Amino acid sequence: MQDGQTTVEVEWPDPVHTALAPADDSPTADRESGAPESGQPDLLTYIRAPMVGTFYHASTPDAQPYVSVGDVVQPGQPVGVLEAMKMMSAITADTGGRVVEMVAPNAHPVEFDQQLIALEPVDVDTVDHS
Amino acid sequence: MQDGQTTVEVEWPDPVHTALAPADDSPTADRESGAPESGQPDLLTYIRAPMVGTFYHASTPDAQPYVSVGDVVQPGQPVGVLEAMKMMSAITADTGGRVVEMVAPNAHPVEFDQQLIALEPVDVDTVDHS
Amino acid sequence: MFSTVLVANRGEIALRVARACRELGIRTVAVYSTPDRDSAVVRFADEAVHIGPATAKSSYLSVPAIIEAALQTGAQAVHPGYGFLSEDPDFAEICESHGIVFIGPPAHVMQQLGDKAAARTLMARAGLPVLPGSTGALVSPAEAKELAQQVGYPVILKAVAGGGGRGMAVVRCADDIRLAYNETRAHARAVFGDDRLYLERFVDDARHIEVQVLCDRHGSVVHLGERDCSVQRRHQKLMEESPAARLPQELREAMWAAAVHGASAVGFVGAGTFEFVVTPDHEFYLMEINCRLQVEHPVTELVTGIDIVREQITVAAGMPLSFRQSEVSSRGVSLECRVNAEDPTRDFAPAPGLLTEFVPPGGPFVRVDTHAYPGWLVGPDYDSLLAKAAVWAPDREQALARMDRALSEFRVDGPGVRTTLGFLRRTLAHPLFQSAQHTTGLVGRMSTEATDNAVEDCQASLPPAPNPSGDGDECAAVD
Amino acid sequence: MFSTVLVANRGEIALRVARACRELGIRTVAVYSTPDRDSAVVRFADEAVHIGPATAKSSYLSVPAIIEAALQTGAQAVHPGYGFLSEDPDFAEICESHGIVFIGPPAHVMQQLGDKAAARTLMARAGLPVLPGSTGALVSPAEAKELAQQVGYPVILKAVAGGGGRGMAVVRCADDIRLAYNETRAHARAVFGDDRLYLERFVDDARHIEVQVLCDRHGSVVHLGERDCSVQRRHQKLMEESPAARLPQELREAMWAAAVHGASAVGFVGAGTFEFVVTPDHEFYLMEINCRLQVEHPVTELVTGIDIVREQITVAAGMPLSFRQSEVSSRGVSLECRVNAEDPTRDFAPAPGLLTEFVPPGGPFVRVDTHAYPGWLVGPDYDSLLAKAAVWAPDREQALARMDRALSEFRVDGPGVRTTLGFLRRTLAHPLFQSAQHTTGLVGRMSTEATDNAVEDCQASLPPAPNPSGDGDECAAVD
Repeated sequence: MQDGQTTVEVEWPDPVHTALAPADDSPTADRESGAPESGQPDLLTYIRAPMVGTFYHASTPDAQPYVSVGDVVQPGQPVGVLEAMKMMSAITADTGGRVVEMVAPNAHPVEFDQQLIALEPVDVDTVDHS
Repeated sequence: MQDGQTTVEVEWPDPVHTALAPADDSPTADRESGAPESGQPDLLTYIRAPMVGTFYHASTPDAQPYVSVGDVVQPGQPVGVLEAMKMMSAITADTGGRVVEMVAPNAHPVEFDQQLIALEPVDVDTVDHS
Repeated sequence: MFSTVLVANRGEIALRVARACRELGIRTVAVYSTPDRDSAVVRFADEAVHIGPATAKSSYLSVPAIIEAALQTGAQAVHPGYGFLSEDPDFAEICESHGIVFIGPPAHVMQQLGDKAAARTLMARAGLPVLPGSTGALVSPAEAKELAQQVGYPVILKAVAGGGGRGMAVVRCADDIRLAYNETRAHARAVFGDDRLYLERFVDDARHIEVQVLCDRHGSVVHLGERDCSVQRRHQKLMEESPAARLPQELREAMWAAAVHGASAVGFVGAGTFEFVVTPDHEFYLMEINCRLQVEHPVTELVTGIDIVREQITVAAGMPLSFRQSEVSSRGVSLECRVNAEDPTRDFAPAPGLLTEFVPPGGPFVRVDTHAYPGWLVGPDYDSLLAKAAVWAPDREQALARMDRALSEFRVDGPGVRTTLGFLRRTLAHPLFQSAQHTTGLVGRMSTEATDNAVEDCQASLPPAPNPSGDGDECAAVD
Repeated sequence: MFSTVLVANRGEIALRVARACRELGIRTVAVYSTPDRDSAVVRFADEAVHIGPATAKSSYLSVPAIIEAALQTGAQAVHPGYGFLSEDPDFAEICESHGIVFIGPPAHVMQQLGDKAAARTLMARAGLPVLPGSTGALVSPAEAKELAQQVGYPVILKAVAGGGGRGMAVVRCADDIRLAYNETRAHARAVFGDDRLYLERFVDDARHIEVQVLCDRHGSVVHLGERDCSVQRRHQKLMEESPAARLPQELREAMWAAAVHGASAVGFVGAGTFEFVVTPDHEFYLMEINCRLQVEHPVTELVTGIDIVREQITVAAGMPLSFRQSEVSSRGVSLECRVNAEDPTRDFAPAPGLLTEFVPPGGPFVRVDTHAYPGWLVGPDYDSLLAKAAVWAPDREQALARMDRALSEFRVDGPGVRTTLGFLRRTLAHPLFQSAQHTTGLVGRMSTEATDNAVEDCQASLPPAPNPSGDGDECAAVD
């Protein structure tokens, strides 16, 4: 989202910080979605929201999250669900990689094209082992 | 003067052309005054109009012009008169030089800062002989 | 009153609505597609939500995206602007079912009036004059042909789900009706997802005059006078004025009364427009009713002083109209020109691009509604409306002179960008427009004159192009 | 009607006048000084003449330069705008002697009213209320002191040749009068080339209300209602509105009548303004009469629909006014804000520079008069007025909300450029302004409040700054 008066720049994700900091009320509200990241843009790829909705890490409140930081995902693998107007749709990874950050917290509203999950490339070996 | 819609660029003065072409009705009307000339700007200097008025090459209609093309003028020398509200004021050269063009025709209206007379630098010898 | 309103539109109208919200002290949420991320309304609004990609179907026409954006931002109401979802009864219903107020007429009213064939019949039953034609959707080319024979040529075929000047064809003789029927049906299916057609008598040399109505939920139904929108290119309005010039007062009042009566009959709420065709012998017939804000609403605002968008919002919040019919008075003359990013020399093809220069006109009695600014990229994804320039003056002659002055100072430039500014000035200067004797045929006539002049300029001996506004049983379908 | 008019001014007012000319079909000649060569009016006008360097004395104040430019371009009339030569009777006479019509009152009327002390006496004789004070120019500090004793403190010393809020000083006790007299005299000599002063009673917590008049050469003298210009910083107007809020109708009408009577008495022709001070107990007194278009004329235009500049031009051409007094009606409320290139945090010091961004407000009922555009260099040579933003609304509350909306979307940026936009919005939001209970002391009070708030914000224990709008025989000269 953009505030009419100010635009808050997205900072380069810091896995340590992300891992330690508890999710606050609306950490994604100030993130600008869609803009290409500056600096080292080839290091991370992002799974993005295909539409406006609420992003869930798991299929139900009690279920395990689809993926967590450190997991390696394959192209086409479900990584979360997006709810819009009570309809749930699966979010799948376009490309494979290792999850370095759940950028959008669980059960929080997201915009179109907003970054949901950050992936880093993994060795061919690692990808192939599955 | 400037036309509200178009601005006519001043062309680099061409002594031959100037010498041959008779002055038409309002050759200065389309000249933009004041803008520095592009290309070889150090070759010519211009005596400019100190205010809006009518520029005369001579003190009376029957008198000889103060200066003509080819004349060498000295700093402070009268080179024409400007009439504004029936008041005549002398136009004098700020710097010396040889007259290469009477840019503003006789008895024609001129704007502030409009080019009146083009001068080219002359050898020290020539200047000193007077 | 609402504390937050979401504006489900883009361009100048989104900004127009957001301005009204701010003046009412309402927090405003803009929604935007990817190419609109730097749009004027995104800059203006208190909050903005990215709802989808350029494709309108996935952004400005995406009901789930807009509903979600409204729920996320706590919007209590949605203003749909014009176009996009503004006359979609399903969207209105879905808003209501999510506890969001749709700023517009009730869904069932939009449903009734959205079917143009049914609306025609409904309004005819209410006593409004309609042109001879269909009582419902046509079922076959044969039926169309038979009906056309009854009502007499020329006739016009229109999409039942149409509007805004799209999905219609004039037919001038029986031989052409089958082809026109099939083509228009295919067009209607493609554009509106509904291939039903209806037919009515077509009037050549007519004027397009519409009446603005505003209705609240407390039984108040008022009109704000009429607008003349006869300057059109292929059924698209280019210039609009209020009041309509050279119109007998009785006719004017009869049209106002018809609009008020029709709005009352259907239980209208909010802002609506009754579009009429006025014949050369001063008969008027209802064409259609629009359940939304019109592009050209500013001309009515300038002569009445009434902020139509403000009234839409307060009415939707359950408040009564801020004025009574007796308090409405029209002062002077207002005129609006639509400045489009189009190339008039290439049949008004869109000519978008980056605006390197954009200096709108200003000064006395000039109003500009625009989302453009220097550095704005006019994209190819949406309509080509760049700005609406409107003027007010005590009389029509001064209004025309003022508009010409305003257009003369409007500076728009950018690589590849062309505008209708010059074309609009030529239209303003046309003797038929100057004397208010123009009809919807004016722009076609101007094209012919331009061709004639070009021929003359070239000193060529080609015959002049035929005049397309000729009447009689001339056999040429005009889209 | 004139076929060519020369506009002897610069900035927004030159453009304003040129717009009126174009709407009348008059060819327009702009004049410009060197730094104004790319100004808006030069771009707009049909022709432009370079009349001199930046120094106003050699350009916009140079009578020979302007007369020559008019003669060269075949201008039949000169419109002087405001400021510069607009109230110079010598210039008006020289125009006439060259066969050029001066668009303004006759030279002898400007002569009479330009001497503010003599005008005071003249108008008092005509029956207009004036504050107790001088009947002519003061001859010495001693006379000033004696007269001040008679009329009672506080008093205000003013330059006889002054106007526009310059060359005046309020004196609150006898001890200060000699110093104030000498300082004001020196200032008047420097600014107006005329060191004569006069004195009158000064009213604290007063309102500044002025009446617009228009007179033709056929005996018609009409008023266009009043403007409240009480929001001032050091006697410079910042915001103006029409009609004046919270003013008893009898008082309003008495002021209108006084202005019409005064204009008739002096044989006024053209547009003029009668400036009055209105005391807290609703007495009114004439301060001065301006023989020119006012900066704030748009607010009157917006409520009356009358184009004052157009009337100035047609009156100068010998035509009667286009309306009668009975046809003048004021509708709704209009408000204007002056957006200056100044830094309110540095005591409104000029903050000029290159405009890298300039997007004026638009949309419903907003009028902007500006010569600025993206890329325009706001220079240090002339006044800091960047734009006048005016709005219209049916009532004052809506007008204030609309103005705040308009200012909120006004984007001005550039290296070193600061504007009064934020300050104007704070003024709009002030409870005294919101409730129309403000006087000319409002801006001073706001400064004090800002100081107080700053103190509070810092949690410091300093005593609050003294309130400069205190009354009584407080011994502090306020300029």
